[in-house]
Amino acid sequence: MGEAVSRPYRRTMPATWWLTNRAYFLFMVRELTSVFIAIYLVLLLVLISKVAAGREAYEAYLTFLGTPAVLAFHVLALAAALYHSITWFNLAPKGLVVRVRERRVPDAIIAGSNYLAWIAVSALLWWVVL
Amino acid sequence: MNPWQNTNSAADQMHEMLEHDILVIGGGAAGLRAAIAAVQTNPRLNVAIVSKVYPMRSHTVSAEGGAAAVIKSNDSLEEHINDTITGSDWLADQDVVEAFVREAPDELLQLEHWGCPWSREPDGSIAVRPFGGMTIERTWFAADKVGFHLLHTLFQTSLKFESLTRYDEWFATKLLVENGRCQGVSAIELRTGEVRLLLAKAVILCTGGAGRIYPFTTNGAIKTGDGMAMAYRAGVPLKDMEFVQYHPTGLPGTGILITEAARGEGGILVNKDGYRYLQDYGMGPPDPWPRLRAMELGPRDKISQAFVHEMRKGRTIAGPYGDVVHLDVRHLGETKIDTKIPFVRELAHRYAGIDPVHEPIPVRPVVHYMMGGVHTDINGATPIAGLYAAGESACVSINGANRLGSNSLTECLVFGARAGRHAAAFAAHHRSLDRAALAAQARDEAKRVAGLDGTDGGTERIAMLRTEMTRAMEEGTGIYRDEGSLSKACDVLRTLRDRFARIRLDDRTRSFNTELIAALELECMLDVAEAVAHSALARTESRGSHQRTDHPKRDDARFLKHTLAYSTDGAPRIDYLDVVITRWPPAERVYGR
Amino acid sequence: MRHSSEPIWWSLFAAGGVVAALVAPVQIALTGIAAALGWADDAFTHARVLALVSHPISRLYLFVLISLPLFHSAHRFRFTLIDLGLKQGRGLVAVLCYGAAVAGTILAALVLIRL
Amino acid sequence: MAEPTIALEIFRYHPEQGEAPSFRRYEIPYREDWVVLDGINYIKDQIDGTLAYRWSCRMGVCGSCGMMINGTPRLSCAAFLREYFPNPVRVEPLAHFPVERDLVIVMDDFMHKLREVKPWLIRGQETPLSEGEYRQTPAEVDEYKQYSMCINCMLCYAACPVYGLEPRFLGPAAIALAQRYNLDSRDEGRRERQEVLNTEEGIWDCTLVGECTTACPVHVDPAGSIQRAKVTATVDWYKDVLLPWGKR
Ligand SMILES: Cc1cc2nc3c(=O)[nH]c(=O)nc-3n(C[C@H](O)[C@H](O)[C@H](O)COP(=O)(O)OP(=O)(O)OC[C@H]3O[C@@H](n4cnc5c(N)ncnc54)[C@H](O)[C@@H]3O)c2cc1C
Ligand code: SF4
Ligand code: F3S
Ligand code: FES
Repeated sequence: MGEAVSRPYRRTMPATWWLTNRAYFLFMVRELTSVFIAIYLVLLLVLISKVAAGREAYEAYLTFLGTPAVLAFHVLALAAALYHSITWFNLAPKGLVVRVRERRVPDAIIAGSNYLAWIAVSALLWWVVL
Repeated sequence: MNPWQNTNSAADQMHEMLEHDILVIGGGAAGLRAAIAAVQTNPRLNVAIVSKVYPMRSHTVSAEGGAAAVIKSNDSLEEHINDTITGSDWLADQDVVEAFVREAPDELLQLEHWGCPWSREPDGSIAVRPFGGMTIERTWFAADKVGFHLLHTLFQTSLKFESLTRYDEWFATKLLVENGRCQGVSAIELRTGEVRLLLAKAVILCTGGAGRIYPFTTNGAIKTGDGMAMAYRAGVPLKDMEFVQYHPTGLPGTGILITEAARGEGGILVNKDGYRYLQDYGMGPPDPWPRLRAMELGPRDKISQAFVHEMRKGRTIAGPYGDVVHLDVRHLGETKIDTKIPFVRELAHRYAGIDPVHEPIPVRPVVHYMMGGVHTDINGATPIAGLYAAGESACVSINGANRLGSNSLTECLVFGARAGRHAAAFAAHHRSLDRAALAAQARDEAKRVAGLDGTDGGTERIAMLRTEMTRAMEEGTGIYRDEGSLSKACDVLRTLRDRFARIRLDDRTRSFNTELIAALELECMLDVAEAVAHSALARTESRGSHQRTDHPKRDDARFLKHTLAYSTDGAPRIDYLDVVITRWPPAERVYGR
Repeated sequence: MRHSSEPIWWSLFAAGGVVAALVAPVQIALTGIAAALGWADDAFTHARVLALVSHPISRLYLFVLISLPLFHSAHRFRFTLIDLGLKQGRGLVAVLCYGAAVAGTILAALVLIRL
Repeated sequence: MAEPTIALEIFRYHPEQGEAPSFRRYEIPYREDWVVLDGINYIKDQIDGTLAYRWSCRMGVCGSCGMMINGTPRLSCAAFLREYFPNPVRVEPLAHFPVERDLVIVMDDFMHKLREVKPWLIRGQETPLSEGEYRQTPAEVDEYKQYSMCINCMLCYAACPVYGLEPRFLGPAAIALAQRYNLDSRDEGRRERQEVLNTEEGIWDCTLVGECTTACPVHVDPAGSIQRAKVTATVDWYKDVLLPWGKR
């Protein structure tokens, strides 16, 4: 004995780390919203190509969109997209520092204006399309 | 099995000697400033900092209120000198105070140039705030986390010097003096538990104060007077140790400090009747606005003493941790509290459960600062060649019998830098080292440390001894003392020292053995405590923070002198040294006018 | 100065994130739910949709809507894989993810131009 | 007898005893106003002197007493027992760092990274002290003040899964400190620090989990600092590419 010892113990993160606490889990959900959005974008691109391909193709595709599985996907995708929007707007002030007359604009105001823009854009699109 | 018993292996480790030109022991404000000054004086010197905690953990970090230096045009060096000397009750060396005040502004400016986030005036110049015992606002601040910002600025700046080495979490145990010169230290590397030999041409002690010899203190766990004890054992006297500062406003229970800046910004102290009692102790008039050098902006010794009188009159407020008075800042309003003293609000909220915006803060006097320390001259040099000291561990003598708030951070910088420069010059001219003899000393020290664990039948638990020591200090050497209380404290300390020889540790291992460190710290504290008690016993007068009920008057004829306590095998030997008086002859200390 | 290519990908990710946050929910509600369920039938007749989509502004809008969020998704997915422990093939993961987004962008351009 | 108690379950690891770590349970008196650190000190003094941990100021400013308390990185001097009572409290060393012993982690990595980001004022030209202070308005101080509050407690590192997965990641506090100087009006070293920040292991590994900011006891908001650094690096990049000849 008598020899000096320093033998640090190293811990590793399990692949399931994101299940170990709520915040990590919500983070993972946030990141995975991107998968739903990507799939949706592909479906949208197909929709546009079907519009180009003609009425029949378009209508057949609408029927496909109406099948329960695809509908269910879109409902989930909508939830994911909403989650994305909310987390995104809440985090947006982080990278952004806005100053008015030497005073930093509070994060809540920046986030708030994002929400307003969101509502306006959504309403506009809804009105244009429908 | 006891790993320490194998002395051969302890000897083997000594083969590796670590050698530097200058060793700075301590990584607080004083240590970092000294190290930077040394490398800047001579970039070819190889400088190392040894610290028992990572530098940014040093207790400088907890200083809240500010650092004093003359910068504004309404101020003058003369006034700062005057305030400091009056505050010291004429026990400061006046040549030292002059040097201190003269060099202070450049030191704080240097910090500014290194990035310290000092609070500013709207025009971008440095802002200053009033502080106790100062005639004019001259305390620089960075909100109320001044020590924190100062320490981190110094530490981060120190990172840019390539020739600076650091030994973080190395605990120095002994100064190695050979041939009349200090040539290094032995230190325990906490991670491995090895006792290592560090050689140097000059050593600067910057190990901070020793508030932990008392039970109720603003000081962190690491303030155990190690450097004072090391110097003391090496033969350097400890100077003016009887002067222990009580800060008037600590949170009951924890002893967490509510900075004097709270009063500087306008906070008031009231007793149980809501009465500003300081006016009864010659510190009035009780203006509704903060008046400099009066009432709540008086010096700490007087305000703490007034508390004791109020308590005796039954006018304080009983609480679970003893009596308190109220520090009221409500009238400052939420905005001012949040910009000037946000940390006060946070601490009061977290540790006292009250919001100072709406309620007064319960406070009581708490041990805060050691005016005394390792005896040095104006350059930080101790009587041992090659050994320097600075910061709270040293006593260069600017604080005398009572330190003014915000002078000590500045002191760390001014005298840290001075010690660094002088050590650099010394190291350049004394290059030889007595390696063999030093190695032998370090071997002995390793054996001594190894013998501490009590495997040979020890029974005493260190926590117990520590509690008894702090109790003895509180009871015997508090705000008011007398011969009876002091002699009793001296006796108790002596028996504790004997009992220390029979301690027993639970931890017999080496890697990060914090129990062993605690034992070594306790041993240091016992030395320091004895120096305090004996110095206080011998000083039969009252001056500044040293108030003897049996000798209530200041006695310049006999005691316009520094106390020097020398370590002996028995009780400390007490000697005296004249105070340097240049242009400011002793006078009455007047506040409130 | 050494250039990391991350700023390109990150700026596309961030821009895509904004676009997705602003319009993905309403888009999904429109095409994935309203159109699929046949609400407001006259709004989704082939003729009207074709007219609506062919307008130059719509084409540009759709291009932005599809391309940028694809980069957004690619970036997030890339890091999700890394976060899940796929550290070895970092380079390959990046190529595949951004490759898919680039491919999607080109396809979208082709479809929209030919419309 | 009626005195209430609370259990602390403490992670124990000792390199010399070579065993795998284990938890030890200690029953201690429960006091309303005790923080977890007080409980641990009680154990050290009264029950088991072999427990190793770091602490000093016990007022939340020295940054040495960070621990995982019931799985969350906290300063043990600022976490009150009453937040957990009557349930037991589980105390572990800060996550993601190697453990030297018991609750003591190895912090070499952080110390190294701190230095990497050059956390000191960089100036092209040093102005002599005789010219006085560099002027800085309160608004200019505000610009970086928040990031200067970091006490190096490393709770943010223990909170960040990205650091747990990729130890080379520069990590929240180091980046926040780089930003602290980058945003200081007296500093001219941003481009130099960018060499370290604008790398994969620099700011780009961060996926904005945001837990660093949640964990930070002094509200530094490292997540925000990293986001701002990303924006700046991106703007720099486009400037460099689009105006390679221009003034950078
Ligand atoms: C709560 C509080 C508030 C204060 N507020 C103010 C204020 O507003 N203004 C003001 O002017 N002053 C203030 N003070 C006083 C001032 O902060 C201190 O006097 C000063 O910081 C001391 O600095 P230092 O460098 O001497 O020691 P420290 O900062 O205590 O550093 C000591 C260093 O020595 C090292 N060390 C100690 N022993 C050993 C050993 N055996 N081996 C190796 N290393 C060792 C430690 O690791 C540490 O790095 C305050 C003090 C306290 C406690
Ligand atoms: S950023 Fe906050 S959590 Fe991270 S080290 Fe600094 S103070 Fe601690
Ligand atoms: S938790 Fe980690 S991933 Fe980024 S935002 Fe904070 S550093
Ligand atoms: S002990 Fe200093 S931060 Fe907790």
